Amino acid sequence: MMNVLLFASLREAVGQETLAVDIALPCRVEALKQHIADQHPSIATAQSNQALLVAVNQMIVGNEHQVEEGDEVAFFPPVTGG
Amino acid sequence: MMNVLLFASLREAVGQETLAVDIALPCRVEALKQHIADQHPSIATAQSNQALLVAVNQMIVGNEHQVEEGDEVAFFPPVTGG
Amino acid sequence: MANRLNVAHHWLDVAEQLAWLSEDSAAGAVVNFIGQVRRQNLDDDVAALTLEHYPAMTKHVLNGLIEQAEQRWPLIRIVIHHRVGTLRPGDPIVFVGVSSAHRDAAFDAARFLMDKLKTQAPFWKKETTSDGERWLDARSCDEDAAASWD
Amino acid sequence: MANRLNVAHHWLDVAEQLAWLSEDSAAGAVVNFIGQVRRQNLDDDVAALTLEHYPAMTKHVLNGLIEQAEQRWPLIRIVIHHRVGTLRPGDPIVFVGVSSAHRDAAFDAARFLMDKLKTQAPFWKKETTSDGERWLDARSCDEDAAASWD
Repeated sequence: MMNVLLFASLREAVGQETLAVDIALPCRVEALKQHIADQHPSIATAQSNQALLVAVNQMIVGNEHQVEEGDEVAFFPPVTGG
Repeated sequence: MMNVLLFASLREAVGQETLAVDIALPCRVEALKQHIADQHPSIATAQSNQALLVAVNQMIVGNEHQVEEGDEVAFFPPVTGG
Repeated sequence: MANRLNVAHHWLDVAEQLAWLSEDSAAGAVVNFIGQVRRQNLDDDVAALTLEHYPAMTKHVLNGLIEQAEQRWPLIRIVIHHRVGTLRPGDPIVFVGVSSAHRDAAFDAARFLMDKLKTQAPFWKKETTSDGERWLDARSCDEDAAASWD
Repeated sequence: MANRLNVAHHWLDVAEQLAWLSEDSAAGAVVNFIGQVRRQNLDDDVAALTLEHYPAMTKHVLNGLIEQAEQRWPLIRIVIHHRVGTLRPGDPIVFVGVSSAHRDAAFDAARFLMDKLKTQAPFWKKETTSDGERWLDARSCDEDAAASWD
């Protein structure tokens, strides 16, 4: 089990700040995205629109990145600050 | 007769704020420069160092520009504001 | 190099920041940027703008951008102040200020910090208009501006 | 478009200028530049810097630059304030501020105005150091920066 933090429109679309995910670790970011998208259509939509970013330990990472036990993982849309 | 305004290092080198120049108008800027350089070595030096700018009626002009009766003419070194 | 980095609900005393940026004896140039809430966006009147962020990550990213700027240009001081929470039209959102000996480095670094902040720092804007609320989309021109530094 | 242009012995209230630049409802970005007297130049301690100008021409040139900037970018407000007379190390010399809807135009225009002012506006600097007085030379990098906009 691991937790994924959600922000902004993704948090609102899913209706939760944190998703508890039942997936075996370590796993690739791509597998984690797919796993969550299967259960949450809004994540699937964001992903297909290339509007889903993933940060592991506060750094944006690509699909190949390996998620380890104890990592802080967050899903969010493209950023719009400044 | 016409007057040429001098600024900054040229004013100090010549020792005057204004030069009275006895030249027939209209004349080209190049001729005016040569005329003044013949009498003031510091103007000749600035000219040979490409460190002499000429403004006619508050606009920097090139050697081909024609100076007319009543024009305001100024000689000065490259600018260093800001 | 010294820097000030803040993410906060409040705005800051801009004159005090400018004084701090310029007080080093080697500083010849100070460039600063202020971004503020426009009164109109996409042809709608904006009633409010709410900024959310990912606190643990925000400072991490902004500190990384400050380090990159320091490595690229001979800078003296940097200030980044970004607001979060609910703001009104005309309210300032972000202050980025840089001092350097000469203007080229100060201009480049201030623009670099803004371009990168726009695409890398985890802030999100939600606009309230008479039509309701909407999350703002990222602009592709911001991606292009950020990529121009790579 | 509105603008403020001043050449004067005194400095200005920077916070007031920033407030004026940002008060238009369409303004989303304000960029400003401050140039100041460095304490050291060419390895000598600077005791004073005296700025001379050609008054009849200065405003003419600066107004022309403001017009060019307006034609090139969608600007909202512009401030140019340049000091003349004798200044001390750390004293501000020039303030250039620009507001626009978006940051790209504001950054470009502020830098354009500074680059062109440096090579076209008739100001001259004379530095006083322990070695005496010297007129500063124009820098070729300033010529290059100005030419990059043509």
